[in-house]
Amino acid sequence: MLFEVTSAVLDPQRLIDHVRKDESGAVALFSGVVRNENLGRRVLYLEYDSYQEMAEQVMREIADEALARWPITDVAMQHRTGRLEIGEASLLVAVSAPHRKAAFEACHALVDRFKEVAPVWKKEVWEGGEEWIEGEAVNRSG
Amino acid sequence: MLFEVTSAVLDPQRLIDHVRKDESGAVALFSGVVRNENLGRRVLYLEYDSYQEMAEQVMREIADEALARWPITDVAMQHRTGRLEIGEASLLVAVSAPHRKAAFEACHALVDRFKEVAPVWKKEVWEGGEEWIEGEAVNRSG
Amino acid sequence: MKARVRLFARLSELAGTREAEVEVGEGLTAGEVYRALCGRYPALSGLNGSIRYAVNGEYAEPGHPVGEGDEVALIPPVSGGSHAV
Amino acid sequence: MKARVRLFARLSELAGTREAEVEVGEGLTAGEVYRALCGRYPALSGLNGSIRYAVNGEYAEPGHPVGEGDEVALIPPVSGGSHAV
Repeated sequence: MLFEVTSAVLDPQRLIDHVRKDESGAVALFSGVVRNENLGRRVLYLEYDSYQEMAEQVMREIADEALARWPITDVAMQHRTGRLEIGEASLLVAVSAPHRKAAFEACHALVDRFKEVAPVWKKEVWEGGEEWIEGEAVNRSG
Repeated sequence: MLFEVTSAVLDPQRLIDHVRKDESGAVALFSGVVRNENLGRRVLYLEYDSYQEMAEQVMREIADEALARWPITDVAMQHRTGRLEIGEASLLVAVSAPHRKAAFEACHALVDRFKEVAPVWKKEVWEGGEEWIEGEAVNRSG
Repeated sequence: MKARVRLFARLSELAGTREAEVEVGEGLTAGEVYRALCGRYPALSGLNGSIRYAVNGEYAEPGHPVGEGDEVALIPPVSGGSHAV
Repeated sequence: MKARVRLFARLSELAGTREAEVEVGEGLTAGEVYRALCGRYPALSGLNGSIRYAVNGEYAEPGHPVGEGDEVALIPPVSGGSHAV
């Protein structure tokens, strides 16, 4: 298991290598990337802030939940903080399992769960303005 | 789009970079890896054979189906042939989308569909024997 | 008798700081820590309905007691989903 | 008037080759190509019920016509799923 909130560039291969075990037949990986548009606004870049220690603890807790619920082998999660350009990865979640169905389901659920509860916030910066994106009223996908 | 049956080592980062577009908020990646056990037998290594041209055409067709069905941005698929050791990736499927739900669903469906119809076969080699794995009667997950 | 307060994202910009200390008397709660902070950083006022609390890295009710050495975090709504845990 | 036949996986090991040519007369079908091959490689016999055909890279029925220059592939059951397309 690997749970990290970091300002460094995220590396999918590292997470895949980390979760893969000799009994794994499948690895599912999610990469959340900064896109150039949200709610009709052209985004220039994002800035992520986080309560690092708590976010890493949340990762640990929801990974334990997933390991109890699905027949999976291992979980790794990373979130990046600071300024992120269009196309850069903000969140990686990797799950290994003997079989693919559990890997996909657990990975998807972990991403959903992390976005619901983790103390991580993003500020959108566009031409002429910026805004911290908060709560239900705003776009919660991606 | 990128569709390849190759004897070279597969590179997840390359596929992720390939499918990611500036309007992508999510990339889902599946990596099918060689595991050390199947049906209770300890596997030493696998050998994959393929009807390469047709398998690449199948990739193209099922990717077109997925692009018609889900709001996704791009698809890339690679399958490796030849001898693969425990832990090496045999299949990569990457899907980008504005939002994660479509990326996950399409990626999972593409893996299922590819394994159902693509002309790709694996031979399991274990201590003292080997067998081409065929059809319904055998394990179809992983 | 002090507790540490941590501020993030919009709250840290409103307060102009990411950290503060508050005196914790007898029976102080997380919600009272917030109100104490509003006295010092008026820009933080009026967020009662939207912020949540964490005490020592765990989500906590506004009535959660705060003692010496505790770390209280004011948690704005997270961007990725509803506020339900 | 020849068609090319391609063999994979277990079939190529049984036949000892990955490629063959067959004479295509009038009205030859994919299934008949297989039977012609069985005469040359008896180890391929008896697989009627399990193999499928592809003609020029597309799955095809056993009755699919095969002409000059066509490529016929004998497709063993794929390992990842049922045989239904």
